[in-house]
Amino acid sequence: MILQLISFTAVMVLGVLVVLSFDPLRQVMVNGVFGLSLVVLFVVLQAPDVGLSELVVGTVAFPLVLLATIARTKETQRPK
Amino acid sequence: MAYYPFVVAAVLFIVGLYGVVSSRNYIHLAVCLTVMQSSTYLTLLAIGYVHGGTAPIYVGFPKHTRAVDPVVQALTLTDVVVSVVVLALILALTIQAHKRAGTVDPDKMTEMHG
Amino acid sequence: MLDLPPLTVAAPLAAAALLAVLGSHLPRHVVYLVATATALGTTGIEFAQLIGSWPDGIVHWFGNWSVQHHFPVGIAFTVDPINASLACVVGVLMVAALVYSWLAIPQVSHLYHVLMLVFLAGMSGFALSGDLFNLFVFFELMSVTGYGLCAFRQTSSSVLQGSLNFAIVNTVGAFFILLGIALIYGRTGALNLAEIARSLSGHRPDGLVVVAFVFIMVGFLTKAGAVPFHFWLSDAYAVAAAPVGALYAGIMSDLGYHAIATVYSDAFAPTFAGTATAAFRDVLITVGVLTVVVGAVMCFLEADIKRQLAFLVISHGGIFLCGIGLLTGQALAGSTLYVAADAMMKGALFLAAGYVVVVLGASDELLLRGRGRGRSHLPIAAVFTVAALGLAALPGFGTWLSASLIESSASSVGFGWLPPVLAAGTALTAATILRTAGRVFLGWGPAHDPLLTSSQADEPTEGEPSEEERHRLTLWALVPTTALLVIGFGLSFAPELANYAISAGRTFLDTGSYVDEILRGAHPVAPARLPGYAPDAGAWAYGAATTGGAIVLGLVGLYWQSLPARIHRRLIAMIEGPIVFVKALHSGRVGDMVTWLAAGAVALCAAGALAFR
Amino acid sequence: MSRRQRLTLFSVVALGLSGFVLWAMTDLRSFGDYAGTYGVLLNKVGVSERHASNVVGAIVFDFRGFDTLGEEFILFSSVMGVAFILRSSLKIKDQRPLDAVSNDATRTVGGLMVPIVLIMGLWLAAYGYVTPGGGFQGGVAIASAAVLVWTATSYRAFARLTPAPTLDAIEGAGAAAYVVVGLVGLGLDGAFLANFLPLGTAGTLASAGSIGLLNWASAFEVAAANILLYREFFQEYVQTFPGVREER
Repeated sequence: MILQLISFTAVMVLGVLVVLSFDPLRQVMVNGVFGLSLVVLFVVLQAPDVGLSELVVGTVAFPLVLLATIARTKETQRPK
Repeated sequence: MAYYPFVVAAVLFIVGLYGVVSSRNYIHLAVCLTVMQSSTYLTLLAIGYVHGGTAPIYVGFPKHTRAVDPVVQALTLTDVVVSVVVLALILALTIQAHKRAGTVDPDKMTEMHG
Repeated sequence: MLDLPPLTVAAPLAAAALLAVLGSHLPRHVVYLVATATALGTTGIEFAQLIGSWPDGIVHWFGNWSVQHHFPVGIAFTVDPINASLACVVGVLMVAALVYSWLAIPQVSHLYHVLMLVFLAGMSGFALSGDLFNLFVFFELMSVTGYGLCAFRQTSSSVLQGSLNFAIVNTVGAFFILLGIALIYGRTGALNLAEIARSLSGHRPDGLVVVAFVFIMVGFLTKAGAVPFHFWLSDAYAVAAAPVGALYAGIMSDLGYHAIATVYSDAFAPTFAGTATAAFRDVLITVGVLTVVVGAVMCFLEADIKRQLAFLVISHGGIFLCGIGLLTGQALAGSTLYVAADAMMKGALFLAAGYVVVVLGASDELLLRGRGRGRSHLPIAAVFTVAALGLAALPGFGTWLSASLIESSASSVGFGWLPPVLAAGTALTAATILRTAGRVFLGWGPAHDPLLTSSQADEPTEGEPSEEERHRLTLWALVPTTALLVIGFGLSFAPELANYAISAGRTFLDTGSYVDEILRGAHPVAPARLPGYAPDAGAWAYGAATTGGAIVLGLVGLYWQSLPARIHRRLIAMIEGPIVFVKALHSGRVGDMVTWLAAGAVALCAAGALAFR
Repeated sequence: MSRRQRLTLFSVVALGLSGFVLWAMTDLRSFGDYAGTYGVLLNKVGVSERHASNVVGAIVFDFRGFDTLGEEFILFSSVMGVAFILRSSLKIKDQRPLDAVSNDATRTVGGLMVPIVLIMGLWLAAYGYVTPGGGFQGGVAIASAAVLVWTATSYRAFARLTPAPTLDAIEGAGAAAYVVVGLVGLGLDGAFLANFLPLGTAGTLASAGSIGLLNWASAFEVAAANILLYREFFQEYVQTFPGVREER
């Protein structure tokens, strides 16, 4: 019960932090932690399948795609 | 505790929506969409949870163990896939938009209407 | 014999996967051949399925998981004549779009064909599914392929902005659907629509049921482009390439409305029975009328042809929603036929607009003034004008027949004021197209108009077509367009069509027999005989009003500046304020769009709370 | 609307929306008290009728296998869509500074991780209907192994190891295989995706009938789709290095 309470609260707090992180690089990091908190919550809620999905997606797919995009859009752009 | 998980889900939904509405960067906006989406995971899994239930996997358990709802977990799996897909598409569009318009700010890309 | 419903999805998906494997090694024409043949075959299956679905419908349980232990454990496609005919429209438009692409953009990458085929499967599945979560899956499949296809020619930032807005707003809409599904699953423990209906019936709707239904509706209304969920649509459809736009405009939006009808009548109607039904009718018709009016006004004030068409789609979608909202079998039949006939007109116009953009080099009506004169442009001028008349519900033809069904049904449920409003919207939108035709192909009217939103940019919204494309485009490209027009106009000559449709519409709204059919395998009672519908004087008056109104308003749009100064100054003073306001709302910013979406959701929830509490 | 007007309107809307969401959610049964018919029924019959000890796997690939077909194609078409949008037809020149890291320690660790992650992915995919995991999770894990190749060696090694045409073929074949299994079921048993293989003993690999086939089809599809997705984004990333010019 306590475990559930803690993991729900962690997810809520981290989710709010993700939205309020305006710097993209910082947001990727916070989002990674948010993803991990979701994994913990899913395991606590007896959903290991979903937890595994979120784990592989949150630790590899999201950060990779996001970091590549951030790098690509960072350079000061010449107008077309 | 009886409704706390649902409150958490509602908070994530509204906060994510706020992020989408107020965002100044398409990348930030796309991540806010995934926060909104995690609200739907939470709702689904919280609905299907049973106090004291085990995971719906029957290896080494007697068959009569009470288990949590497996259907919502299957739905959430689909949901997770959708989140990756939507993120990738929006980011791909963002990269192209940056190449053409030189900005990733949704409010600055309004040349269509002046 | 094989069951047909799964094939409408499986055939295009299999072909898409095959093209993904082989496509990059094959010559373009072979890729086009495979894609078009698949679309044609799928359309054939869809027509066979439509015939087979009369009058009992077809139920297909995937994996043979039907009702077990008194509960539907699998996913079902529930095909009835109404959704089967929408699937046919999807197929026909896809064939036309692919043939047009073949003639107009033969060098496109094979990814385009793969996406188009998946798009076909997504739309078919979305029309046919009888399972709430499966509907969502097909909604996403349709949306995801749509986002990819939208950014077809990314030569300008407006294309990317339109696509991004499309993707973001629709994704938010999808979350609303998903939350609604989760809520309703939490209540009923079911995803099959009939089982939800059985589980909810007999209980008064409480907060959960109301909010869940509204959230599901919000997502579908967003896809359909109802006011105030429509802001993304005009940006996205205007920048889509012509064949893709023809599909979006022709049928994708309308499928959103159809999904509302399905979810309502298959799952929620029993719990909303009684006074709540009237409230639901009021809500749908209010949204519908708002959509008709805003769409028509914005359409009339637009100078860009593609954006005119986008707003026309919004406005005509409102008519469809009103037809559904009347909640009578006849109005639903009218709506469905209207979608079918109107889809052909809208699809034809999008293809024709694409042709105009390539051949005349711009999409702005004012800029193009008189550029379309001359004998060589006669065919496209004719196609354009005929399509405009079709949209105006020219008496005697397809769109008119379907509109007349809605018109004559409206007064029977106490909405006698509705037909004039719908007629005004129809006339105004058709007038816009006629005005454009007059200005572009005849050089009528002045080259400046302070009322119209005009970018005055020489670059068309969908991006500059290449010189090669311009060179390659021949009159053959008008063949699919013309074929669509012939089908749309000819619908009214199919024998007994209106009567079959009315009968199917009544069955569609009969939730009890639907639940019995799905859950108990009972065959619905076949209608003893067809109703004998014949358009009455009111219908002819409706058609005369819309067609005549369209011509008059079109001329007014062209020549209003030539009116005596006193009159036209007063006219301007009267309408300027509202026009500036409505135009300002369409800011093109995604933050605004999502805010309006959420505001619409709250408004609908509030309406629901008032109605059911 | 100006930004301030938008946020003002949104704050009002958000207040209303949270009210309605909470109104709806408090009509649910309280947390942990769920007894929905569908889930309870499938928990009861899932193992006995499908011989799959992971009921979630049985739902994903059988009871609601048709949803998963849609899901596979959502992934499939998004990869096609991303490629269509990014059009990474450009040739990355043979440039030296394309490697993510040049630290030897990282390379060694990364190199060691590749087989571990790969085996983990295969294991997740193989036992999907017995224990937690399945085609999707396994597929993404296998794709992660390919990413590790990049961190451990070079972009060129990664690109050479994962040639796009082969991946296209695997992705398409995986997606097609799912449809074909469905069609075989339609032909033999009269229903799309109907099981046509013996069910076997629950809890072993040779169990659960055609779930195994669908599981592997989706594992291949997901792995190839993810690698293709990463490739598209990597190619964008690689272009940010100095010395690499855009062709268009």
